[in-house]
Amino acid sequence: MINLDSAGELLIVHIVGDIDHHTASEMREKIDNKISVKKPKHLILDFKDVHFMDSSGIGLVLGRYRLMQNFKGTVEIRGVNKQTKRIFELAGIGSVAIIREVQ
Amino acid sequence: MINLDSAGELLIVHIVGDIDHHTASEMREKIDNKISVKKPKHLILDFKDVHFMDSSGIGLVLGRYRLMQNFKGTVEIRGVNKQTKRIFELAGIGSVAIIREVQ
Amino acid sequence: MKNINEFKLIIESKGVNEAFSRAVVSAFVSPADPTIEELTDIKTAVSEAVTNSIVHGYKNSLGNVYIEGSIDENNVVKIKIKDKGVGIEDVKLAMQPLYTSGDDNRAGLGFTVMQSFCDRVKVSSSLNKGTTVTLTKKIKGKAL
Amino acid sequence: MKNINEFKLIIESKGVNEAFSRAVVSAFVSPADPTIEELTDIKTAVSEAVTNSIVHGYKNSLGNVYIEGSIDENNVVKIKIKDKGVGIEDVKLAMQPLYTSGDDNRAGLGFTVMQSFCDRVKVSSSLNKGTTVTLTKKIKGKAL
Ligand SMILES: Nc1ncnc2c1ncn2[C@@H]1O[C@H](COP(=O)(O)OP(=O)(O)O)[C@@H](O)[C@H]1O
Ligand SMILES: Nc1ncnc2c1ncn2[C@@H]1O[C@H](COP(=O)(O)OP(=O)(O)O)[C@@H](O)[C@H]1O
Repeated sequence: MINLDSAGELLIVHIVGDIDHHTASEMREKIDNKISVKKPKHLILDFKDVHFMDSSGIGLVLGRYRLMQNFKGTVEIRGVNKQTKRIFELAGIGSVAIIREVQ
Repeated sequence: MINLDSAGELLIVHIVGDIDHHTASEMREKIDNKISVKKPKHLILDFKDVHFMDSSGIGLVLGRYRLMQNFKGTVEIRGVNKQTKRIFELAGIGSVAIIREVQ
Repeated sequence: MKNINEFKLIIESKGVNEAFSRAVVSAFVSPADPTIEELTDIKTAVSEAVTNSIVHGYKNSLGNVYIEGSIDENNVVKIKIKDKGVGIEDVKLAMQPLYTSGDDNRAGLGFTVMQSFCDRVKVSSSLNKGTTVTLTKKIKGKAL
Repeated sequence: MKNINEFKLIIESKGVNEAFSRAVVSAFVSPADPTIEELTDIKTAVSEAVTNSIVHGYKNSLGNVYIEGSIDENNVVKIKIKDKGVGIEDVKLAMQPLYTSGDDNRAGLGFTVMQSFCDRVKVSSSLNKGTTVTLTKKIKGKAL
């Protein structure tokens, strides 16, 4: 599930549930629709309610990063827990997005 | 899992976890050991932390009832939820034990 | 009706697999968005049938239990539990409430529970060949 | 080492079964009392392999995915994920980090995830016959 929240140049995407190949495709579509309409300068992907994620989550972030690149936007990943962090680190996502862990 | 608590003529058995044929046999043994030693007048079986139970739970209660009968003790079932209640009702357990639902 | 999903599972007749089979069936049915009560009904019925295969069918010796599940476009869930154990001589008698061939830890209410928690329970068995129980239940699911 | 439990599961190559297979494996391993991290590692690796069978092996057409699991006396968990799909021409290449034959939603890191989350990953594949991935991981479990 995806909750979208946008204010000015900022789009906050709150992802809820497991991310795998199956669920990611629907999430992708919803996020990209919103990005195309809003053309935000900053995209925040909030992972605090993602309790499981496989490498499909990497594809999800990288794809959104590429889209945001088109109009020089930035991507931030928030609420990353121990497990999702390990996957992101494996992929070196830190070089394309700011990663913030859960407090 | 079984937690036992006894005071004078009262034995309180707090059952934790799913009750099926597999788990019931271990529970049975622990309860019966305590009953044989303590010979309580009143046995309370607390089901508030039982989230799943099949008909093995009926056998668990009836067997303890029979044991308590040997020395004219009574049995009370406590903390019964919607699902466990349905199983107990199916078996007419109300005629051998007092049933108290969760508040 | 066309099945929207199905699975086949083979497990061993070990007590720990009573909980395992409940968890499998529960995970299989979950995408249909059952109510907690519907899910518990199915888990309970499956637990009874799998336990019977282990306890009565194989009399606690080692054998395989075969579980097949399907869910169709109308949210009708079918779970088949099969063993190659001793079989049941008189199915009608076996299904009577309180009838048990087991020790006094068995209440003789397994079939009664299956019947009251499912829409349909089909039992076919042949002596020394084994027993197949088919449970059918329609999921109405959560109101939106 | 002697297995203390095992299962065989057949599922269809449908997206919803990625979550289903994770849940099955998770329920199977749970009695060994794994840490949350160990359990997540296994679920993640299984999710990668099952997804690969669905997405690459069967290219989103319908086929069966065969999952076999075992756990032995030393708490070594083995999960085998098999498909009868297109197979992999060059396994060594396929296992390279970032290599993918998929679209840009695939990161090419499935095998890398499996390898970093399991003790051992064995891949055998033959073209137009299918692919078998065997994941092995020892559970240390919770300290008492
Ligand atoms: N799979 C099976 N194989 C052999 N006998 C069975 C099987 N399932 C049920 N039975 C017979 O039917 C009887 C009634 O079963 P059930 O109503 O579940 O009660 P219980 O399991 O408590 O005995 C059993 O005691 C047994 O004799
Ligand atoms: N079961 C399979 N059947 C056919 N090809 C596969 C299978 N599993 C993996 N592959 C091949 O190996 C490549 C790398 O897989 P992987 O590391 O999981 O990354 P990804 O799934 O993101 O492409 C895939 O792109 C595909 O070409």
